[in-house]
Amino acid sequence: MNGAHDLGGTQSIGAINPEAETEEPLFHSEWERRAFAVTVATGALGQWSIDRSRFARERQHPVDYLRNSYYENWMAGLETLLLEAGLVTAEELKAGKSMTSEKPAASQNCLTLEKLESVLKAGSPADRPESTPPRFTVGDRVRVKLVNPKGHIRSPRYVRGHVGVVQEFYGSHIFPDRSAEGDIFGAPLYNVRFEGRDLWGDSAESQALYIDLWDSYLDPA
Amino acid sequence: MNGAHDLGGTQSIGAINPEAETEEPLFHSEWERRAFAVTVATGALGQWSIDRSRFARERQHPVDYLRNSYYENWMAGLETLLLEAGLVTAEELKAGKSMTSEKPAASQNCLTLEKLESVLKAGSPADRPESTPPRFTVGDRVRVKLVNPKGHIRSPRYVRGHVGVVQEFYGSHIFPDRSAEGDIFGAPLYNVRFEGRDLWGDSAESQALYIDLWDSYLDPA
Amino acid sequence: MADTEKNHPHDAGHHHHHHDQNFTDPPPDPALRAMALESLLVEKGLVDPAALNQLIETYETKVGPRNGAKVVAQAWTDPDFHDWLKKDATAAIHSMDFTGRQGEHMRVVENTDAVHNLVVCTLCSCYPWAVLGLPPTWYKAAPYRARAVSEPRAVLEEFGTTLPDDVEIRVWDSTSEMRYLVLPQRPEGTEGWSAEELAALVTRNSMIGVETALAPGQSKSGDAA
Amino acid sequence: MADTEKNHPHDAGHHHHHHDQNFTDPPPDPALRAMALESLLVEKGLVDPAALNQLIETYETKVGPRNGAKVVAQAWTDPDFHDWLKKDATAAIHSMDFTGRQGEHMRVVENTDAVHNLVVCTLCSCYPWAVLGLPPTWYKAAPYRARAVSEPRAVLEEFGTTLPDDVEIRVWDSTSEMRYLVLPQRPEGTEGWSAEELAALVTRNSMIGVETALAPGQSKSGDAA
Repeated sequence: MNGAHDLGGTQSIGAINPEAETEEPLFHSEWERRAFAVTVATGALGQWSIDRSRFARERQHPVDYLRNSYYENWMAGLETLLLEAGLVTAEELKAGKSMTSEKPAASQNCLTLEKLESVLKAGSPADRPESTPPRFTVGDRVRVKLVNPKGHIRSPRYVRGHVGVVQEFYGSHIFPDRSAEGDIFGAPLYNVRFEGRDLWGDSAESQALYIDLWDSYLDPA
Repeated sequence: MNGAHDLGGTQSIGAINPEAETEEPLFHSEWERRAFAVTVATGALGQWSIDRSRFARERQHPVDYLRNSYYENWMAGLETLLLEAGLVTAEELKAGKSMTSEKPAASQNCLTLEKLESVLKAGSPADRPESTPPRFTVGDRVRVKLVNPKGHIRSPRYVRGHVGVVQEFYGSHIFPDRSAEGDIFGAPLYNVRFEGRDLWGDSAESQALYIDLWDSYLDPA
Repeated sequence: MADTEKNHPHDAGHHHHHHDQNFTDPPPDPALRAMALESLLVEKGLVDPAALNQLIETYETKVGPRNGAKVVAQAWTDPDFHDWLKKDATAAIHSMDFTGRQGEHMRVVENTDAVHNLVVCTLCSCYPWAVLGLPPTWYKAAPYRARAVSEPRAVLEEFGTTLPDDVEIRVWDSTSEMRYLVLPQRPEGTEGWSAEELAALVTRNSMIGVETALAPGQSKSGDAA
Repeated sequence: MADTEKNHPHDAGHHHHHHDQNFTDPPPDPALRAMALESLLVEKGLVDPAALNQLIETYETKVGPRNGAKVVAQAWTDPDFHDWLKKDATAAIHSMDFTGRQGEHMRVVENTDAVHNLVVCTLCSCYPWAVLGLPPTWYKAAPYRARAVSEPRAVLEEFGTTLPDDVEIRVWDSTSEMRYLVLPQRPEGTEGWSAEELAALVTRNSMIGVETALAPGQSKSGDAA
């Protein structure tokens, strides 16, 4: 989708103002710790993919997405995911209280303290057996499709329409556009190099972009 | 520039919720009347072009641009223009009071009641003698350049990179990119048709876009 | 490990933004901002209060969509004017004395059984002031500007306007100083009507293209919206 | 004319927005929102409070940029590991027991005299947790995400990092589940240093690519920023 999350190349967006590395705390308040933890823990319920959770954050109104701090966006996304999965109701979210004595079936997958270490250690690998053979090989020139889908997509707007050269084939990884809709399968993934001057003009000499793009995002160029 | 003003094709932006035509007032509050009037009146001072005033609004942070109401964006833009033209200082804007007894030279161009009717009637025609001959003619296929300039541009992002067909040559009109920097000259202007399905996919059958584009925005396709 | 990151609680318990602005603060009060601007500009001799009042009065009472409705009704009743309007809208409209700001360069696009036209300005809010006056709030707001180009049928539905699938929708994005006016289809059952009678059927929204002209007896309203 | 538009003062004197939301209202208090979420999820049996605390503890004390610094120092001191890291970063890094979430698929990109690498995620905030921990606020915020791809030199300047014009900057936009770690250049004057000593020169920022590794005696700080 064309949303506020697709930030690459946006101008008039202000200075970076980084906090010093030695001074920035990992969390800036207690609620950030809790927002982080509930988001990671509920991810382990298996009710949605990481792509779906990204899509839930992206679908916010641009003003909300951009004025929210990071963990506020996580909470907004989590509320959407919980609602859409039927695990909570809007009234329950508002009240912070369950309106039913029954626990949802998904609670059987609750990430308990016992399971935590092994779940964290395992991670969630994204490589999957190939569903289609790769159409491109290292050195191929490819053009990113100029598309504007309403759904989730990981081809950033700033590179659509541009020509790059395949640098590496990463094998087959979960295809995010469909994974966001609950349909998990692999598709060929490449790393593609684009010249800065092609994207940003002559002021971007000596600058290149390396972007991971799935097979169906690309056309031969 | 790639900014929040370039809204075409943005998703998750909400419903239109139009007020009924017979019920919507021309202004929704007295301050809107005043913001409208001072913006139009100061435009007649001749200190900036309409392109420069658009660019002043566009350069706001995306959150400001999108959460502001329309006339708030006009006021933000006017403040920037007045500051950049050296007609007011930030302190004066804050105080709403002049800090000097001297009037700026531009006050000689003040749009007085006497001048108002003739100025409104004359308008500000944008056609200018051609500086360069038109490179395209009706029926030509053209591709919009995939550029990301930092300055003002009137080629919307959603059409960049796409191929259309020239429908009409409008003659030579003030070139906005340079006019925003104070350099006023004409350049060939065309109306170009794009097929909806090329921009938005198959769901956009029976839909076409007609967009006005200047000569230098286009390449032969 | 990771010891550089712990023991920095910094739990202020409230927002901690790293923007130049803090977007959780409410924006400045627009009424105060407008007053400060106007006072300062008057004091500097850059605006004339009497001209400001006259400017507002002009757009509140003289320049509005009744101008455009007269143009449309004239085109419906006078074939020569209709042809002129399609060939040189600027001259034809100026001949009716609808001139001036945001009407310097006009083009009229005509609806037919096969084609429906819709006008938008995705980049700002360009609008043909000379024939329609100042634009409504929704025309200037983000949802219409964003969606009119990418999903015009859904946008039209929000105005209660449903078009057959085989009608081509042409969306005019006003990126230059050319201003677009939609010439709606003349409603059925209006044979023999005068231009004045017909003009009452021509709504502002029908000249933007989000609705059709009213049918005889239909009241102008936003009921459908 | 234009009489449909006048005599509707509606001067409420305050904002009149036509959004679904009113953006002049402050957003909901995040602390209350987090508390409501957690209470509800605990009550529903969807989260385990003890696991939540352990999760926070893990990222505050165990998983952080000291992991990545060890990887870098190892590569600087062990040519075989260096080659392995460049050929199969996932296996090489997993061999040091830095595994798990957001480190499942790793790639290491090496800085040289001719090439400087910089990592960003323009679409969200992808970051190699297993070796760098959770990302700093600026990495997740709009300005870095917007500008790192279009004006990396200006971005580097804001971190106090100036590169010669002829150094090619490679910006890695993390659009997939592949996670990128920058292997900075080994500082001069560190001949014979142990991996442990070298690791102290490897800042988090140097592994994102916004800074270089520290010189011997240089203190780690964000002074330049």
